Amino acid sequence: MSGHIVSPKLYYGIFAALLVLTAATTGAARFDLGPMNVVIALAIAGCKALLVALFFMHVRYSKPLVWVAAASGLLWLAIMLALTLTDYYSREWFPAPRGW
Amino acid sequence: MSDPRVSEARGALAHHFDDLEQQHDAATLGMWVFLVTEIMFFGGLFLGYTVYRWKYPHIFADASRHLDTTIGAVNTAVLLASSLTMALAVHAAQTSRRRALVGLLLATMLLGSVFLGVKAYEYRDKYVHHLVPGVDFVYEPGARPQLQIFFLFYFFMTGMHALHMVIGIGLLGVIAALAWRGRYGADYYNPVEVTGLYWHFVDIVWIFLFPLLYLIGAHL
Amino acid sequence: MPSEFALFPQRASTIAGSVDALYFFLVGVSLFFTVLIFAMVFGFAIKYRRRSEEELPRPIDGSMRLEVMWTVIPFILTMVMFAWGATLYLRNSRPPDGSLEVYVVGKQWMWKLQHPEGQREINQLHVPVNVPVRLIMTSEDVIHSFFVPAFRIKQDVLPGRYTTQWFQATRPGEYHLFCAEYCGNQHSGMIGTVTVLGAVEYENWLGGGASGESMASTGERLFQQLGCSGCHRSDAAGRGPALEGVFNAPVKLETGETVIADEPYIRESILNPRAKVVVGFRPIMPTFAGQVSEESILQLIAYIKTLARADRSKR
Amino acid sequence: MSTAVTETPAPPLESREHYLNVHYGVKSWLLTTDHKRIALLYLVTITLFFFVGGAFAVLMRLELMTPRGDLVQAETYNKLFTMHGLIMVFFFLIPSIPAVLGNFLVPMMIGARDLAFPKLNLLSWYIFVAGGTLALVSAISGGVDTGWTFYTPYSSTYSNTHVIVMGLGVFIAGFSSILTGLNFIVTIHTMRAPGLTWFRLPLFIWSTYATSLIIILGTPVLAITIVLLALERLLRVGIFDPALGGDPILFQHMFWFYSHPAVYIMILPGMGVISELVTAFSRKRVFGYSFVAFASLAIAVLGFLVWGHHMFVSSQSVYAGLVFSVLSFMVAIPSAVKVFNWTATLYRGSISYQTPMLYAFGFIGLFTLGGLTGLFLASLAIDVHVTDTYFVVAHFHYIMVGGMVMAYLGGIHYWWPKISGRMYPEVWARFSALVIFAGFNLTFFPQFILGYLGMPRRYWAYPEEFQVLNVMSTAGASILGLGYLIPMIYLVWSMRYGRPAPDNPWRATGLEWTTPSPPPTENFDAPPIVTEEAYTYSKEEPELV
Repeated sequence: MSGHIVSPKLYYGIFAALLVLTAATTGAARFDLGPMNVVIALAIAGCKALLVALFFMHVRYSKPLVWVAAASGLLWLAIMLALTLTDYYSREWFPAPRGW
Repeated sequence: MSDPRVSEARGALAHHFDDLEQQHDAATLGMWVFLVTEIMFFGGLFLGYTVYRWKYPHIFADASRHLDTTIGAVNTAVLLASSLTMALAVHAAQTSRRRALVGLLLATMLLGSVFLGVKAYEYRDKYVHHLVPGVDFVYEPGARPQLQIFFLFYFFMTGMHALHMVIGIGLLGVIAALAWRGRYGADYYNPVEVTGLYWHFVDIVWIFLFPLLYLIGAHL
Repeated sequence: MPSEFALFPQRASTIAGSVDALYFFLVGVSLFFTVLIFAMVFGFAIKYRRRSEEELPRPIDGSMRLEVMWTVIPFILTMVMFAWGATLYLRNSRPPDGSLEVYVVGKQWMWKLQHPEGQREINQLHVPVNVPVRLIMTSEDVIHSFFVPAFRIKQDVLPGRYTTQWFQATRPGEYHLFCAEYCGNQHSGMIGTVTVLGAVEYENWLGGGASGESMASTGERLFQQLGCSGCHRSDAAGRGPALEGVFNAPVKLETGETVIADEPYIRESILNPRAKVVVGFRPIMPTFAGQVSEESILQLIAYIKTLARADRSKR
Repeated sequence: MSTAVTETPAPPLESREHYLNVHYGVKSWLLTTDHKRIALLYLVTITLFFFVGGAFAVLMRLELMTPRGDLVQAETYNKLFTMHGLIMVFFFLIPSIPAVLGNFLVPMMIGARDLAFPKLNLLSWYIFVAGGTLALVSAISGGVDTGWTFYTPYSSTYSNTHVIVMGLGVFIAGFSSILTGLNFIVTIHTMRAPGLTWFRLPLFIWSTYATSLIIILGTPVLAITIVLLALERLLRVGIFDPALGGDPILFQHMFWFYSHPAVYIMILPGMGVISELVTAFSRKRVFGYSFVAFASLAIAVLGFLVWGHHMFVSSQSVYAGLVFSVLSFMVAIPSAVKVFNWTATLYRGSISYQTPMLYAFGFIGLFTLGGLTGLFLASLAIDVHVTDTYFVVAHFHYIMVGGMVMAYLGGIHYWWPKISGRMYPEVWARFSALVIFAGFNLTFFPQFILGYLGMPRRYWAYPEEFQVLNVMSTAGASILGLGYLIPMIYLVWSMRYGRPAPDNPWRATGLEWTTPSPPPTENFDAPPIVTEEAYTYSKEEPELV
């Protein structure tokens, strides 16, 4: 069968890393770093998600098609967020600059 | 590779596939495409959350302080543990260890139930403090109506996640029952692996929910 | 209002001409391509019709030259259309300064309009010709849309927000006013007429009409009645911030941000005072939601605008 | 796989076993996992919904003949256009070509025995029927009057009609669409016949694949939006409620994020069918195969970036308007490339005027007009004047009815011999195609003029000066309605009395034509090996243009 067999030791290692990252993000939230709080929280969450996806979900050992599927899901989420926020973000810029 | 007669006996190969590998690839790709739809499904909620957090940053930070961060962190650890047992279960299926497979599946279901139990406790706590929108949402004099929007998203996102957990636990139950009857082995473990993908995805959604809902106000 | 059959809408505002010019350009380009495609399809269909069942034409795989041509040319054409449309849109979205302001409140199935001088109209709008008119619009219930085809203007009217648009009528006459966003049973009944009057007729209409007190004076009366003056005192000794000179001026909030005290800010501070509390003041102002209608909020805003002017003249 | 197959005398239908007579009885239909039978189940269900939606349309056109509303009340008229929109969009246009022609042909065109997940395929039909039943229950018990777009706050707080039941119906039908899309993506990736590389696939497969991508990436967002709307109505809480600080524009963003790509879900399969028809009836390889194929993917991707052009006047910010306007112009380019390539395919071909080709000619003409009027709506200054008027109604009907329904009928006629083993009556078919083309233009072209004149859409009563054009449109609608009835009659008639069809009546290329008509349950006795490019009609050296 094509599924790659991953040694349990690696799973335990990944699990430990995930716990450390959870503790890290909880700890980091204690300090008021202004906008950086969101960036750090999402970065750590991103790392954790990557670890789960690559090793627990065997994306690392799967065919490239699986990579494309996962990446396109995230890309479309980004498209939705980005284009909707262009509306909300630019509402204060009106009225149009005088030059027009 | 195990000889085909064994897997034939298990009726593993569906009639319209040429070989087991094509069937495995189809099952894996099918689940991943389904997970893309789940990404976009939860994505709609994340979009609403992002827009309103961008519009009312301070109100969301105040509201988030009503949530207990340590319970959230413990719950996250419980869910990560269930991901670990799920991954080990897939490994047990790949190496045809039937008893280990069933045990690990039950462990995953148990951890999932613990997670849902903690969530139920948190929901009751919010109910006691009259913070459940639509039921009897009462905000203290100092708070602002937008507080209710935070709790709308809190309940919608964690509620939808919990619903997916319940479905996951049900799925795991079915797989565990079939595994007990020896249905899965090194040659045919697609359903276990596919259920694992689904479970890990639900875990990833929580990995993002925890910081976004619980940790905004922690530093205030 | 033309009751006889027409194939093209009237042009009665400054922007109508330029919008129609772009429209004819687009019609021209579309006509060209439609005729081109129809001619080629029917030409080939007749010239190369099947003579016999056994006929097998030589295959043609394609030609990079042609493909590039009919990708680049449409791209250039569309960018020209975009630029033209966007320039027009941006110029039309900016009301000239000093334009006559009219307050519009959309309510399920009627338009209520208020002139600063105090005239109130239902489904009617009288405006002078050749004077830019800026509409400040809000809705009391669902989303409506203020649409005057003859002026080529349309803008949705949302509950909880002010939306604005402007026009400058060029020809006296009566023109249709429609609600263009579906808003319930009588959506098709929520119509009216915009009457453009010459300068003299407009003055007579202003004088003659039921000109009660101006919006600003009504606003001042409400300011006293509702007890706003109790806290918002001009000598800044009250529990609320002084409102002189506050309109369109930056205001520092307790959360550290500074916002411009424009119409939406004043409306939100009346209906939901704790949303943006001014620095140095306690959030004790009660909400007036339910006690004030959209019209009275507009009147209060008109009054606060006069405070700004008076204050500037004093300094 | 030689193409110049001599006309083998078709063996008598009854004696040979094929997917229709392999077993009989209601159970054999309701529990089938054969993709061809599921396609027929969908065909019947979709035709039912098409005529239900069409009935609403006829009532609306009758009402609009007179300026004052005197056929139905205002509330009823509002329910008519809402139900017409909902039934047609979610229960006819979105499922029709993918679920009927796609289900039937995708496995056969790629040389597979069935789709990747046959049981899921049957489940998707049951989910579709469940959703459709809920929609009909909502219609019968009083209907919905919010417009098919469900704009808040009207749909969430002010409308007292059956919004939640209908929302649930659309929510469930969405999952049927997701399952079909998922099935196609996995099948096309993993179950292609040996030798059938991506660039040897028929273009119908390319466009069905692109459509499935849109279905997978867009439909879930509509699902969550409807859930939020239903919760807002049920619990009286307000995400989109301005009184709470919510924003109704957020609903529009989330709704249109799906609903604009949905219009590409509707038109892309039609384009795939037209690529097949134009190639088969000019008996020539399609012009610029890879460009047409990539145009489908480009439409699928760009289709997700443009939804803001529905909201230019909805108080969306000026700058977002600019961004969406330029992107909306770009999404028109791939469609233009496709139209030019179809036209170029006709050059030096051997073109026959059989019915499917008549529908293809109609499609190319009307889709071109529909696409060009889309440019009017993408340009900001014009859209301010014409949005929410009959100009928009005419634009999307040119694409949906002039484009998609023409392609659907063309596809049904083209593959009818393979589906039913019978030939349709050629004379009646050509006649009805011309009637539909004429009726369509008379119905919808006047609406462009009405639109620029400023007649708003969804109006129960309108000023007198619009009456002449509305009467013309109603006249056209009756001809169009009649035109649609004729194929319904003769296709059903042909199921029993039609001439038995040879295996390859059009002498076209494609694996589906190498199977007998109608094909056996397993489609192919031995899995086919593909050795040539798609659409190789003659062995001559290709001419360089």
